[in-house]
Amino acid sequence: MVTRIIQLLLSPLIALAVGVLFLGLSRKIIARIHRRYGPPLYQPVIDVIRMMSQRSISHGSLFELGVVLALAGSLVTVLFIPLGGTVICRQNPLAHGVLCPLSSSGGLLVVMYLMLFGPLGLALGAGDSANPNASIGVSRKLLLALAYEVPFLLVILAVMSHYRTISITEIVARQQESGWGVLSVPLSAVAAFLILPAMLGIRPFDLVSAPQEIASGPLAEYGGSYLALLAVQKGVHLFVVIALYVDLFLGGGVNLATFLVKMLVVFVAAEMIAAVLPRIRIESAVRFCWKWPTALALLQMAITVLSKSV
Amino acid sequence: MVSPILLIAVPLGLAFITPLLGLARKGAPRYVPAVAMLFNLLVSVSLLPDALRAPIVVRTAGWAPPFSIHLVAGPLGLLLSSLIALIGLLVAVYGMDYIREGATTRYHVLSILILVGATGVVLTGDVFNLFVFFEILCISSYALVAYWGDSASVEAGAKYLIQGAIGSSFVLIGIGLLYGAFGALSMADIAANVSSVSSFRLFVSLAFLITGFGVEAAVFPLNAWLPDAHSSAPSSISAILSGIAIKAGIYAVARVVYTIYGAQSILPFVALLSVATLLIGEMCAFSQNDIKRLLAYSSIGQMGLIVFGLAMASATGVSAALFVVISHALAKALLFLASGYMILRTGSREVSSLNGMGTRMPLTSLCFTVGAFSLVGLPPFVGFASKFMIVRAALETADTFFVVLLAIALIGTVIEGAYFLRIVQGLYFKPAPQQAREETRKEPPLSALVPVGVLAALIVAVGLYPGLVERALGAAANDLLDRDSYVQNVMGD
Amino acid sequence: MDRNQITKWLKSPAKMAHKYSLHAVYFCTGCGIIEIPPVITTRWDAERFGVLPVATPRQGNLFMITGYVSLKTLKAIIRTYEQMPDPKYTVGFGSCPINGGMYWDSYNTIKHLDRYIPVDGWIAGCMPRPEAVFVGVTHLWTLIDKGKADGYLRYKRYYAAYRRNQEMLFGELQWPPLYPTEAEAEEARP
Amino acid sequence: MIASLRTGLEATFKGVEVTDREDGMMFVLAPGESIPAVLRYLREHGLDHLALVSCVDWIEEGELEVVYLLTCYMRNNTDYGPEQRRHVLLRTKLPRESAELDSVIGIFENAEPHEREIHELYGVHFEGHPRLIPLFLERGYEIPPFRKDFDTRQYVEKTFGAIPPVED
Amino acid sequence: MGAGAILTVALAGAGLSYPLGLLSAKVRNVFATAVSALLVCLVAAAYGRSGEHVYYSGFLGLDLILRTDALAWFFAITVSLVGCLSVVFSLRYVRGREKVSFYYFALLLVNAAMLGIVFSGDLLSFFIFWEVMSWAAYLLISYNRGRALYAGLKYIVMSIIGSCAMLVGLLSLYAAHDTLVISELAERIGSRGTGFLLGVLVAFSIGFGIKSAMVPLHTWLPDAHSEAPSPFSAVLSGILIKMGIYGFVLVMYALVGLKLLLGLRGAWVSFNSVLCWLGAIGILIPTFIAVLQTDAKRLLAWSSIGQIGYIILGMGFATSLGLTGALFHTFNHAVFKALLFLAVGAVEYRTGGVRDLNELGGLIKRMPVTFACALVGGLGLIGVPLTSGFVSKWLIYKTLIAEGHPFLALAALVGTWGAILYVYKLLHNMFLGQLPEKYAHLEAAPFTMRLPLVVCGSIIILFGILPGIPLGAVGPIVGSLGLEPVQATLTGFGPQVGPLNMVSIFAAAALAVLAVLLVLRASAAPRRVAQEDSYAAGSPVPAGRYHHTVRFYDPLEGATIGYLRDWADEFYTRVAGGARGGFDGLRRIYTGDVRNYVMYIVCLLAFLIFVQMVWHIW
Repeated sequence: MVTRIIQLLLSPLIALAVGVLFLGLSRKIIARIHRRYGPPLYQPVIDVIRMMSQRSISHGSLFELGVVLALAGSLVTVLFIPLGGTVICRQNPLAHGVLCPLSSSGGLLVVMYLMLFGPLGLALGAGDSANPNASIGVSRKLLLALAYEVPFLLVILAVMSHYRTISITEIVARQQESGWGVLSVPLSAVAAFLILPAMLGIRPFDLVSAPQEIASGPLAEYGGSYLALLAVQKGVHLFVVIALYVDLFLGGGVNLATFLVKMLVVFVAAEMIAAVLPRIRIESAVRFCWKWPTALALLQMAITVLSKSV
Repeated sequence: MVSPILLIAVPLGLAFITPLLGLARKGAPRYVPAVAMLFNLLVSVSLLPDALRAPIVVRTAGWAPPFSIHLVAGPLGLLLSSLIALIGLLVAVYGMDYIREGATTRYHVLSILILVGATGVVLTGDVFNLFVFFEILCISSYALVAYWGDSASVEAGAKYLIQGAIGSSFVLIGIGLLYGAFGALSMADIAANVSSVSSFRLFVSLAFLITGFGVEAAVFPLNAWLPDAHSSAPSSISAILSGIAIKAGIYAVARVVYTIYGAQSILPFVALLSVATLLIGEMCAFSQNDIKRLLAYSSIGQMGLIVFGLAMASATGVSAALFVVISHALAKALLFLASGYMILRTGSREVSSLNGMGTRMPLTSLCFTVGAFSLVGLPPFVGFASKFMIVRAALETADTFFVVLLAIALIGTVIEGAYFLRIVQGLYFKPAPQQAREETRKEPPLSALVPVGVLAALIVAVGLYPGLVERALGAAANDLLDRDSYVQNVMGD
Repeated sequence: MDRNQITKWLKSPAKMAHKYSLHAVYFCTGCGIIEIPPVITTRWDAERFGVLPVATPRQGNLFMITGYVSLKTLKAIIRTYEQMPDPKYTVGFGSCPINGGMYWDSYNTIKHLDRYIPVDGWIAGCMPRPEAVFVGVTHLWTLIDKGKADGYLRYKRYYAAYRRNQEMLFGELQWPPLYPTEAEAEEARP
Repeated sequence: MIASLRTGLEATFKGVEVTDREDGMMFVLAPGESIPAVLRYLREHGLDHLALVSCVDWIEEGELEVVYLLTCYMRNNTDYGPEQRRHVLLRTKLPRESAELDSVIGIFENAEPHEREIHELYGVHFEGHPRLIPLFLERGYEIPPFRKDFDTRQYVEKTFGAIPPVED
Repeated sequence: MGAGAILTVALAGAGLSYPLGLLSAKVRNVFATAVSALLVCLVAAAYGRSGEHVYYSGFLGLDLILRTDALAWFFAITVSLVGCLSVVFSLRYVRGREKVSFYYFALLLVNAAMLGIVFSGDLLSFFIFWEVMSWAAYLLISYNRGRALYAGLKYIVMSIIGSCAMLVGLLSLYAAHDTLVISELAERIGSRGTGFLLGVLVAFSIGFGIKSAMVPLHTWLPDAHSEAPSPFSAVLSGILIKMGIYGFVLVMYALVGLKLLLGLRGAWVSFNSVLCWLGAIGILIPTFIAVLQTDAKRLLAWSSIGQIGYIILGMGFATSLGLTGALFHTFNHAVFKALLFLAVGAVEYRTGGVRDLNELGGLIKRMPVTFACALVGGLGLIGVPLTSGFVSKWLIYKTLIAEGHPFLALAALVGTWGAILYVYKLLHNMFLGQLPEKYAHLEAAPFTMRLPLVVCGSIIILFGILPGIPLGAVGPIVGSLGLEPVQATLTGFGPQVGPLNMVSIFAAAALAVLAVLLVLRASAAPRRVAQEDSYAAGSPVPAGRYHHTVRFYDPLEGATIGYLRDWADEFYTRVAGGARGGFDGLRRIYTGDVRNYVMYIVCLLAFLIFVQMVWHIW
């Protein structure tokens, strides 16, 4: 029972640490691509400490609750994703070096639903901040979410109908036995990678918190400790999305270490592309998401359904 | 046991006395129609129970054979005559205060004559008598349509006269052909040996009779007179016309087709005609903005439904048609009477002038709504029961031709629902027009409220307990359909 | 640059964090804006010291005023300064904010910025070069270390004086005072 | 086009001095009241672009001179040759104490900010201008700042000098 | 306390409310609330009771029967609950308006008719109560005058079309099996072959489809809901639509039965799959249209059509999981939509009839309780975990994936995200952002308006965390319809149905929220700031509308370039216009010239004789 509690506490902490580290890494990668040194890897930690020490303002109880809801939602989502679950994970989830605490008590559906806590919490908080920049940012965020959800759901449904299950541990275990998801549902993996920047909110699709246009969108009125928590939430959300990607397509990690390496590879690839692309407008983002990724995902879905039914 | 002949004799007598009474006391003639109809109602209701067992045949020998009047008071005849008496009584009570200016005695005499004509048509067993009573009915209705004397009503009356005259002449030609073929005028006699002679000449007489009576029965091509006649006649008269006169026409056609000729095979054609009547009646009513013309067109529509019921040639179909006869008579009389006083109060026949009546004349508008809902066929009212029976009869024939026609007929009821409920909305939820005169505030007098209230109460009562009339309807349907028993009853004694 | 000395982090994390994560809100008035892009981009890269431009004053703690301050801009500067969360530092670029610079006799620019908002540090030069900016930043570090960069505390302590100076210049201001004046403080306290 | 303009102006408006400059610029001096009429006349004759409105403070003569520079748009004139490229400078002289002019927004809408600026900085009142509110300056000035008799140093000393430093 | 007693109380209550209203308003209000509350208790007391009894024999030759069983009870409790809440809400809402006793009479009559539908044991009494419900609702929809008249007329015309179709279906059943009692019909239903059965089902589906606003037949709903008085739109979209669903379940599962239903299979499309595809389309298009609406009630109306799509989708699959999900979602949607409409009604009441989302804003500062309940209702509508909506939607998704229909699952899931967009738009434009000057002194909603909101909100949360309670009521229904019920523990589902434990999710969420709150409390306490002190690039906040609500999701319009319109509605209006033109054309045959009329008579005679010569019809 004790190991279970340790596991319950361990995975959110890992998510926090790795998420914040990825944020620092992204700033380092962008700097290196600009041929400059860039901040140290632990710069986000410094930013968080500095912001926590500042005395922020508040526009109302919902303004504070929104941030709490967002971060809590992201942390809870981490519990349901197996991090480095092996074939052992199915029989004995408490084995050494393996981390899949609650992934057995709620499948992919629950994860997808919990992933909407983040944007919804931030939306409610930003809405209460009574600043039009925030409202414009939130309307862009929800529209972008609607845009990338169509291909993302198609991808997930293709994976689910391919492996005939809705629990992620099952999918991970199946992949470790018979080859990674990238090979069995290749088009879905490509489609998912195309919309990864949109889900992470990085460069080509970072129109939600665009500093130049709408004064960093929903974060316009957030400062001090709230901004710190939101930065952490962005890190954890980053971690969740990439962990999900790795679990669905790269066969999850044999143990925690390999899992984190795979996540690093995926993240660096996504970040490299992000560093060189300009920011696109919301209309073209919606149209893009509903064009290429959806086409690929539909094709893959058709192939899976036909191959399954025949 | 009082004989059915009184149903005709007493009102006729009273009709002739009324002018004398008019000379004796100025106000007397107003009450005569009510008394006559009350008498008729009591007599026919008292005769109805034993008529259900066997039709009462009365042979008045007084006249020479070809013109001997013999009445056949079967269940169908008495049922219709009691309906006529009931509607006539209520309209007579309504007419007491409604008809103020103009030659009131002439109005009362003619109204009695219409009712007598209708009762006679319904009860007679002899073809020529049928024609005689039919003429009484038509001529008095021509006169009453032109009662107000303004240009529109006179023109409508004249047009009605011309078409009615042509219809009556066709009937006369038909009867002549029949008499030529069989040498007898009693329906039973002709019915007995019609099967022996089935030549083309006989069909021509049938065609003439159907077209002649059809003019009065408002079937599709022949009903062009109805909208003008009903809208320009005084409301009480249009209530009688819609409620009774058309029904008498339809009874005549039914009697000709079913009993005299037994021509069941032309019924599908009649069904087509009836659905055409229904659709055209409803469609023309949809975009009317004169309330009485709208009610007239809706009468045409309902006639289509009745004839459709009759055309099914099955017991349930005919009883359903008779049920629609009753429900339409009650509802349409109610609507005409209620709108009569509304028009009188606001001075214009525009449908928009009815807006906001819900607050100014609450009781009348409530009854109007009950009537409108019953016509559309919404449940707690009698209209629903009759529509239910029609649909059941059509589906029980299990003949795709009738099911398709039923679907088209239901479209008609939808259109009817649209325009009636638009008026009901106007009554309660639209603001009254600005120039509504102040004195429209008060309700119509008691003499109008009582008949309208009684009609509404009847609609709800029969709607909730259709069992009351169901037995009578069944017997009436058999009386119409069962030719041999009719002939055997009349010829037997 | 004592960023990697763990003992200092453990002793005073807030001070160290403020030193090495200066998120700058800068007001590009007059000639100042030309100097900012080279400071934050590849050639001189301020990000390696943790200096990052941010969109809204709510998120920043360093306030750079680059160039002469006209009366209209002063209103915006006061408004932005008051919207920044509390430990915040202000740096005046160039000679104009110090004493009016070459616009010393202009009727439309203010002469001494620090009479309206507290200023922690000045970088002299009629638009200082990026190296001078970095010298300024490192000097700000030492000020933070020694606790002398207390502009926001001075603003709080002498708020009445600052507010009076602002109202002397503009008459009635369109936003309520940031800290309650003594009068409100008395009747709020008992 | 410009030559015919000269004769046309002198014919229609009395009290109008037209001088031609060798570099092609035409000076027209007109009294304050006739400015809108002259501008409308010039506009009808091809000069449809009011480039700028400015003001000169002749303190010795005690007059304020308001100047309107007119040119023509290239796209409106089909034959845009050297003849059209010449400019017309319409000048009026107003007494310094009570400088008063009619607003020309009816003829050229883009004159609106120019007139506000001249009103704010030179104190020339434009009759019929919908919004004569300050454009650049934050504070009120007794003597409009661009007038020569406005002593900036003395003003700076009076306003900014009076602001005490905070610490003492 | 059988169904008969409940119905007599309901109908007597409706009947008496009008005369009492003429006596005194106070007495009527108390009477109406008492009747509705009594109904709720009576229905609750009738739990688990089942039986039939004839309450009127010999109506047109048929016996009218009342039946109580699990399905009837489940819908009855929904009807009485939402009916009672809307009556309590309208105590303050309609005070001071004219024709108030008529309003209570019609509202109680609609509720009574719906109880009648639910408890009716034979199709004739089902049809009678169905029609009474339709015209009573028609009277109530047109209550608001003005545009409401058009909405009411459109509603009643479509309802009459629907009921004609149902009448034909019902009576062809009677013609085939000469009984209308549901239990007897269920046995004899199979005897007439699948073609007849399919025809009857299609006829019934038209009637139920119109009433439950299934996609192609939904066009009356947006007008009716936005024009009806708010408490009635809560009843309208809360439970009146559910009568269509009740009809579907009754006919498809109780009457036709599972075996025959699945037998209705064409080459590769079956009645059920058509229904599911209609449901799926019914989720996508209305939800996207709802996202673009600017009138609060019209937005909610479109969202109702979308959510009905979920229920039909769940019901289309004849599996126990799907049916349980559909029935549970019916109850949930009734509660969410009632709550949201009542919240909009409360705001409309306070702001004097303003429903346009572009003008409202910042009301959270003045009406916090209304906002909190609307938030809970909105989250429930989306199906966020810890609300009852999540459990029912989870069941529907599970069936979709288990049955191997990925495309339908896609429609359902994208529908959820569409729900997030329009729920957020509703909450943001009405409650968040800058409070306009004219609403600065708005008081909170009165108590009788807040009570229903709080009751609905607490139901959503309670059934969200402990879904066992409602699933306990749904279980016997699924059992009685011939499917083995879903084993649901108090807090979720066992491993074989699919691991879902609501309490573990609740605990994890609570823990996380607690942790984050602790971290927040550790840092410096924030400085509460007025709404004017907001970042506006250095300038003070402009006095006017410093608030972004107009064209909230404008880029979506850009991306879909105007395809998002109500095509069905345009098609119907064009047909109606053409028909009206045709009617005018038809009136020309009455030329007014008597000579033509005479010519018509003679023509008929000639035609008769001609027909006889050619076809010898006699």
